[in-house]
Amino acid sequence: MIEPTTLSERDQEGSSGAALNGHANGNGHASEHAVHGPPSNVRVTGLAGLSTQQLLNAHYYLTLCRGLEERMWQLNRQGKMPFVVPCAGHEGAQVGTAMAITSGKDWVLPYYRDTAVMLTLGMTARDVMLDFMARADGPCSGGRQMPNHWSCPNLRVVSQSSIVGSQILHATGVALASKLRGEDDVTVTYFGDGATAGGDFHEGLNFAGIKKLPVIFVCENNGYAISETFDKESAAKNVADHAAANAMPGETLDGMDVLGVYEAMKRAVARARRGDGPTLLECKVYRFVPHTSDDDDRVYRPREEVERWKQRDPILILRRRLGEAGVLDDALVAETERRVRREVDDATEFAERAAGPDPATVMRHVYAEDA
Amino acid sequence: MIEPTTLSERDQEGSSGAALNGHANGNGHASEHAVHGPPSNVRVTGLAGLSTQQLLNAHYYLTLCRGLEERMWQLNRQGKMPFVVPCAGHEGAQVGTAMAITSGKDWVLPYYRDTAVMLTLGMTARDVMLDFMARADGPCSGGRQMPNHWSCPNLRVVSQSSIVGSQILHATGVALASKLRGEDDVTVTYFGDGATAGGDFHEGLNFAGIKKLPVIFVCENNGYAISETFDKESAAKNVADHAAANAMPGETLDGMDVLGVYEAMKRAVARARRGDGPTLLECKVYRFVPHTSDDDDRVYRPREEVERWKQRDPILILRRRLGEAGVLDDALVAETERRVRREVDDATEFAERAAGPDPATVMRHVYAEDA
Amino acid sequence: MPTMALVEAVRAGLHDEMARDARVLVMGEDVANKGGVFGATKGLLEEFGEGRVIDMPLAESNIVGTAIGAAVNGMRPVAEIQFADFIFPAMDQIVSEAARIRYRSNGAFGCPLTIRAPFGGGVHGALYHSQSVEAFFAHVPGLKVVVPSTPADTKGLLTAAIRDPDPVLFFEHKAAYRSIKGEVPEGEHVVPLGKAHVARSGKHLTLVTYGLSVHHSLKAAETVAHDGIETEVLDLRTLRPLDKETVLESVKRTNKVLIVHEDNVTGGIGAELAAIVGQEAFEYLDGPITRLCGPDVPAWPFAASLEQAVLVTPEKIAESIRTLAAY
Amino acid sequence: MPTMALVEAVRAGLHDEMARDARVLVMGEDVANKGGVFGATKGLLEEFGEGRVIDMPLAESNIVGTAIGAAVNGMRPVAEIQFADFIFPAMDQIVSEAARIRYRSNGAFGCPLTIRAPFGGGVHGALYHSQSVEAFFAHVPGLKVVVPSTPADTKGLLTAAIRDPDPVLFFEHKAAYRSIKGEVPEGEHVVPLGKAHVARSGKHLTLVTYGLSVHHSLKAAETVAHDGIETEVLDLRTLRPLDKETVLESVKRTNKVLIVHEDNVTGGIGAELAAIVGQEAFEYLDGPITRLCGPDVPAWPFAASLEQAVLVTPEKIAESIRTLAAY
Ligand SMILES: Cc1ncc(C[n+]2csc(CCOP(=O)(O)OP(=O)(O)O)c2C)c(N)n1
Ligand SMILES: Cc1ncc(C[n+]2csc(CCOP(=O)(O)OP(=O)(O)O)c2C)c(N)n1
Ligand SMILES: [Mg+2]
Ligand SMILES: [Mg+2]
Repeated sequence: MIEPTTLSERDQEGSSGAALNGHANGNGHASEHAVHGPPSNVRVTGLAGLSTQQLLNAHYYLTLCRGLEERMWQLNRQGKMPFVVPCAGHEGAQVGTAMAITSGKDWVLPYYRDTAVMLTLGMTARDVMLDFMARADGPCSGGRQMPNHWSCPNLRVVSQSSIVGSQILHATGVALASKLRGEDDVTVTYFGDGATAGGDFHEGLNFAGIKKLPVIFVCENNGYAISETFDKESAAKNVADHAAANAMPGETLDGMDVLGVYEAMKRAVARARRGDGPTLLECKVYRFVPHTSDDDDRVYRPREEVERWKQRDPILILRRRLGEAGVLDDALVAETERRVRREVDDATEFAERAAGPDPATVMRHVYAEDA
Repeated sequence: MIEPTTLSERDQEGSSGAALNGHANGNGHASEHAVHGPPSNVRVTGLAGLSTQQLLNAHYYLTLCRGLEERMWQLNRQGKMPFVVPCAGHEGAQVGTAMAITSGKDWVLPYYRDTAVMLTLGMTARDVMLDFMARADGPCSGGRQMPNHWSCPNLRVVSQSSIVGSQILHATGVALASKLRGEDDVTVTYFGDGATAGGDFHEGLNFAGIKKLPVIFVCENNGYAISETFDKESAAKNVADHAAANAMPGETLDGMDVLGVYEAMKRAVARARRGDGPTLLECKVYRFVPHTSDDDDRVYRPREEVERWKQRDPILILRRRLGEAGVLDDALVAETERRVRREVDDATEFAERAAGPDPATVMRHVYAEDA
Repeated sequence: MPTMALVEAVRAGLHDEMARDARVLVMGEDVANKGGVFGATKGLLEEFGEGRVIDMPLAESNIVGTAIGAAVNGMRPVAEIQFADFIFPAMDQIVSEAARIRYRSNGAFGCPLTIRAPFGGGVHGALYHSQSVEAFFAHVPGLKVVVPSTPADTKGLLTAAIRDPDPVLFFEHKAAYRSIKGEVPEGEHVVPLGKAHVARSGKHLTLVTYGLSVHHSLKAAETVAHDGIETEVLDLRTLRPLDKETVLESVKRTNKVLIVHEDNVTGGIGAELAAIVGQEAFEYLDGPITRLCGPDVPAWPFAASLEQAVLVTPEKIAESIRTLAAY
Repeated sequence: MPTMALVEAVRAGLHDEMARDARVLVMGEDVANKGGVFGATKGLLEEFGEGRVIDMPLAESNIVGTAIGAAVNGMRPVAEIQFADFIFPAMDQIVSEAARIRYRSNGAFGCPLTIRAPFGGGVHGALYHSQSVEAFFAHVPGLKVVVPSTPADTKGLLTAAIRDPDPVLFFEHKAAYRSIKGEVPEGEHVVPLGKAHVARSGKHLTLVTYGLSVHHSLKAAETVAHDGIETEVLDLRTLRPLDKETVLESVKRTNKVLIVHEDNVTGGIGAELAAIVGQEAFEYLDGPITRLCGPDVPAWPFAASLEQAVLVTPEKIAESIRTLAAY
């Protein structure tokens, strides 16, 4: 398993997480397929102050996530696995935010859409596939939970349920504990726009605002909660409108722009780490495919709308920007895609060979087991 | 029992509730002790456009509520009744808002503090005392609930639990039903500042905003939830700050000024009745006495603070304003107080003579009884 | 009589009551445009309009709380909780509010509200799309709890629930939605709440169950019949109020009782049934009061191997019948 | 050994664990400045500061959800729900989250969280300050549920609960807070979870109960002892996991069981106890499994006349003992 990584580590002046200076190519089997390119340590002007290597890593994670997901759909259509929770369309917001935190130091409470968050934090393709296939060695639950119910103690990713929005309160609690101990880690929680209709959203923001907790609330607003449009879920025009009454800054971001998201998140992380309190970030994104493999989105949204949004695919946008800046060219893109294909193949084979959980273990871990 | 009454009926241009044109002196035993004063139908300039009679009625309800409450404390100290839920300090906000709605037509979901709301709507002193003493004929619950858990079908006051904030969602549901049927009644719900920390507050405001429901959210912000100051309950500076993100107007009012509250409420009622949707009104008030007879407020707030607020007693403020306007003089005040004393005496004797609930009825009304 | 899958019977029940009574509303997540994640409300929006088929925000407390308010103000709301697993955010509104409005107002207010939710495992739903939650609500005075097992009962009981003056929780086993088909009487069809159904007669022992387990139990009864064991299978249909007369009458005749449910054993419906039998049919018992229920784990895991390990199957039921019959 | 009222034992237990372990936090409504509405946290703010004694906003889901997060991040929170009646807004966080973090993460995460709440009737608390809510949680795998009856047990069990690696619901009968006094061992005192206590030995029948009802039952046992009826009174102390060994051992000896609790009868703890006895001690039973519990109304009404009608009193218990003994 890849060690906790961060793309932005070296940018964080005064970050105490400097020991965790791995990056995606630094550890694990991913390094075997290192991408060739321009010198990696040069910061590229106008591109969020990120180094070439960091920019290429961002591109890699976006590409990897999309590649993994395509494979999942394939396996699902082949009847091999019953359930896919897609991420496509959200990767920009996810990679952009996750790049700005220190993996293994900062706490993360993601939701089911957050495959690209997990990859950026350092979960490998193999890990993701193990959980997707409900294998005994799947790090998140060993086959107990549906895919995409993230959990990784070594990455400080807290186990998630399927209850929309419930993790928001856990995030405030995690942040409270860190703050009480005087530690400078921050806590990030992710959720969809639908989650903002629920009471836990309000209670969590309110408490974080009262206590000035070092927590960042990231809403991935894709305009739908399954079939319901945002205006059926929320009286607010923007999710970020809820920030003001909860004593925190709020920003509505173009979630398709990974670099813009990264910059806003960096500010929020710095603010939280300084002890100045919480931030609410809203990333406007779009879900390119149905809610899950059980859903048929043709019933509730027009194809044209989907196609229009696909023009704003975060991968396309990033490639264009990196291309214009001379960081990425067609050859590098092709190389990245080959690398992703190899890793996805490897992960699929690895997971297919792995054992499922032993039915004899089904009663374990209801309570702590005696030492 | 006094019929549903409204003080402001005649002011509501186009109100369909014109049939309900009683006022406090118009029905029931209260009329025996009618207050003498200037001509009752003259609207007094600068005083919220209310007529003399309406202004005197407001004064009467404030005085009655305070008088009833003083008696309750007496009975409690004598060991006659175990539990008092005070209203003192909130009467201005309560009478001001309740005057602006049409009793028996508009729906009301109050909370336990709202004795003056209930009196203004037409609940009599006798009724209040019956419930206070847990008598079988108490209109709210026949002795099943604690005092101040209001319920009066003929006044369209919906039965309340002790669960802080839960009535906010019922209010949206009541308003939804009225709106679906195309009726023009409005729904008003009352709650404290502590209730704004809970999820039901957010869910209710959000839904009302989405559906533009004819509902008015009245928060009586007394700065405390039992011992906790408002800044421990809420990240928002003002409760009304939550209005914007829920697509409704919000106003923070001086809740000690019955006439100012009345005017704001009248606007909100008109807006809701027109079909323009919900409003959030925050009335800044103060609780002059402990939370309930079980509480000792000396533990958590300084006496000077209480005394400072008592200078702003809504009764004093109203008396001063009506005095300056020539509507009220010392003789009339004394007369009103005598009347209140008589009514409170009568209510106390009446309730003391009334029977308690028959233990044989304890299993009734768990489910509907067959016709 | 048309043959329907169980989920179609839900839809038919909703449809007919909406057509009959303008006070009936359907409210829930994805119930309008999408017609429900299982299609239980498909077509209702088109026929009855968005005033009566309401897509609600993702907030279960609001769904139930708003439905309570609408019920108090003259409507007959049918609230859908998308999966029974998501009912807990609405627990307070159900237990503290809906269940008590009548009692606390001394009979002045009522709450004619139906709350529907798909429940149960066996569809790879994992911990949060597999739960049985009926026992939580069967404990609560003021509520009624219904679990239909056949399409005909589904329509008939749902109709009765919607017409009932009190709050009814109506749980539909999601694995039965398409797998269980049956004839449904045309036109008005009402099955009264609170009456159990003798799904199979027998004299050697009484098997008490409900929901999808009725079908598993009937299969098991068929299997053991080949060995001469005659099992009486009771389908409770309503869990609160429990039809204890039918249960006791049967147990007093067969002298043995096996209780079967999918919900985890501790504190499930089986506990209450066992207590009633142990108190009121004590003198008639010729064998231990036996429960065959889900194990005490938090709902069912995702992996097929794990899920199979916890489900109460016809095979496990047949084995329990044999053991008890041989006692 | 000092003599304490039950509520003082709560405070002593909290105090000593906070002094011993810096990870222990107290969080709830009015717990800091006011020291709790029953005084259970009085003095803790002064001694441990506002970082560890936290006045929480009026939002129970947030209290529990935040405590869960803090527990995951290395703390040992003790959350107070001001009255057990107000626990339902937190139901989802307790049942869906706290109870399952360990199971769903395959053992990777735990949730060492204690949730305290005063419960029970008899203090004119009416419908929303009188409830017994233990049965809801005793049904849930992953939770533990404790109800102490004496000051010594209160301190000892609370200490065990706080040190437990899993979520524990700790319900304190509010009518016992001041009325029940007793000696409490000085210094560290731990009573292990999951072990029932034989509060009185007897051979004619086994009375199983918990909480304040233990005291009512002991009074009743004393009364009937004058008539030569020797009642064994078991104080369960922990409702989940249930100490069924102690219950079964006793019932197998006395051959009769009377279950007593204040919570409403249907689906209460008594149902599970009856089921266990009816299955596992069936052959030893010489009389019906008998329950004497609160009636099926939504908690207790306010008026003294009504409240008295529903409470399980020593007199009613004595009568039930006599009836069962005579069987
Ligand atoms: C409390 C709860 N209610 C309902 C559901 C069913 N459900 C799962 S995802 C979902 C929509 C969530 O929408 P959103 O928060 O916008 O996230 P998105 O899926 O769009 O990323 C719903 C209704 C649930 N999981 N939890
Ligand atoms: C859900 C819930 N939690 C806790 C309580 C206990 N409680 C009763 S009143 C109260 C304070 C309410 O404060 P606020 O809403 O400001 O109203 P106020 O009493 O100040 O008028 C609390 C904590 C309750 N009744 N319901
Ligand atoms: Mg969404
Ligand atoms: Mg207040």
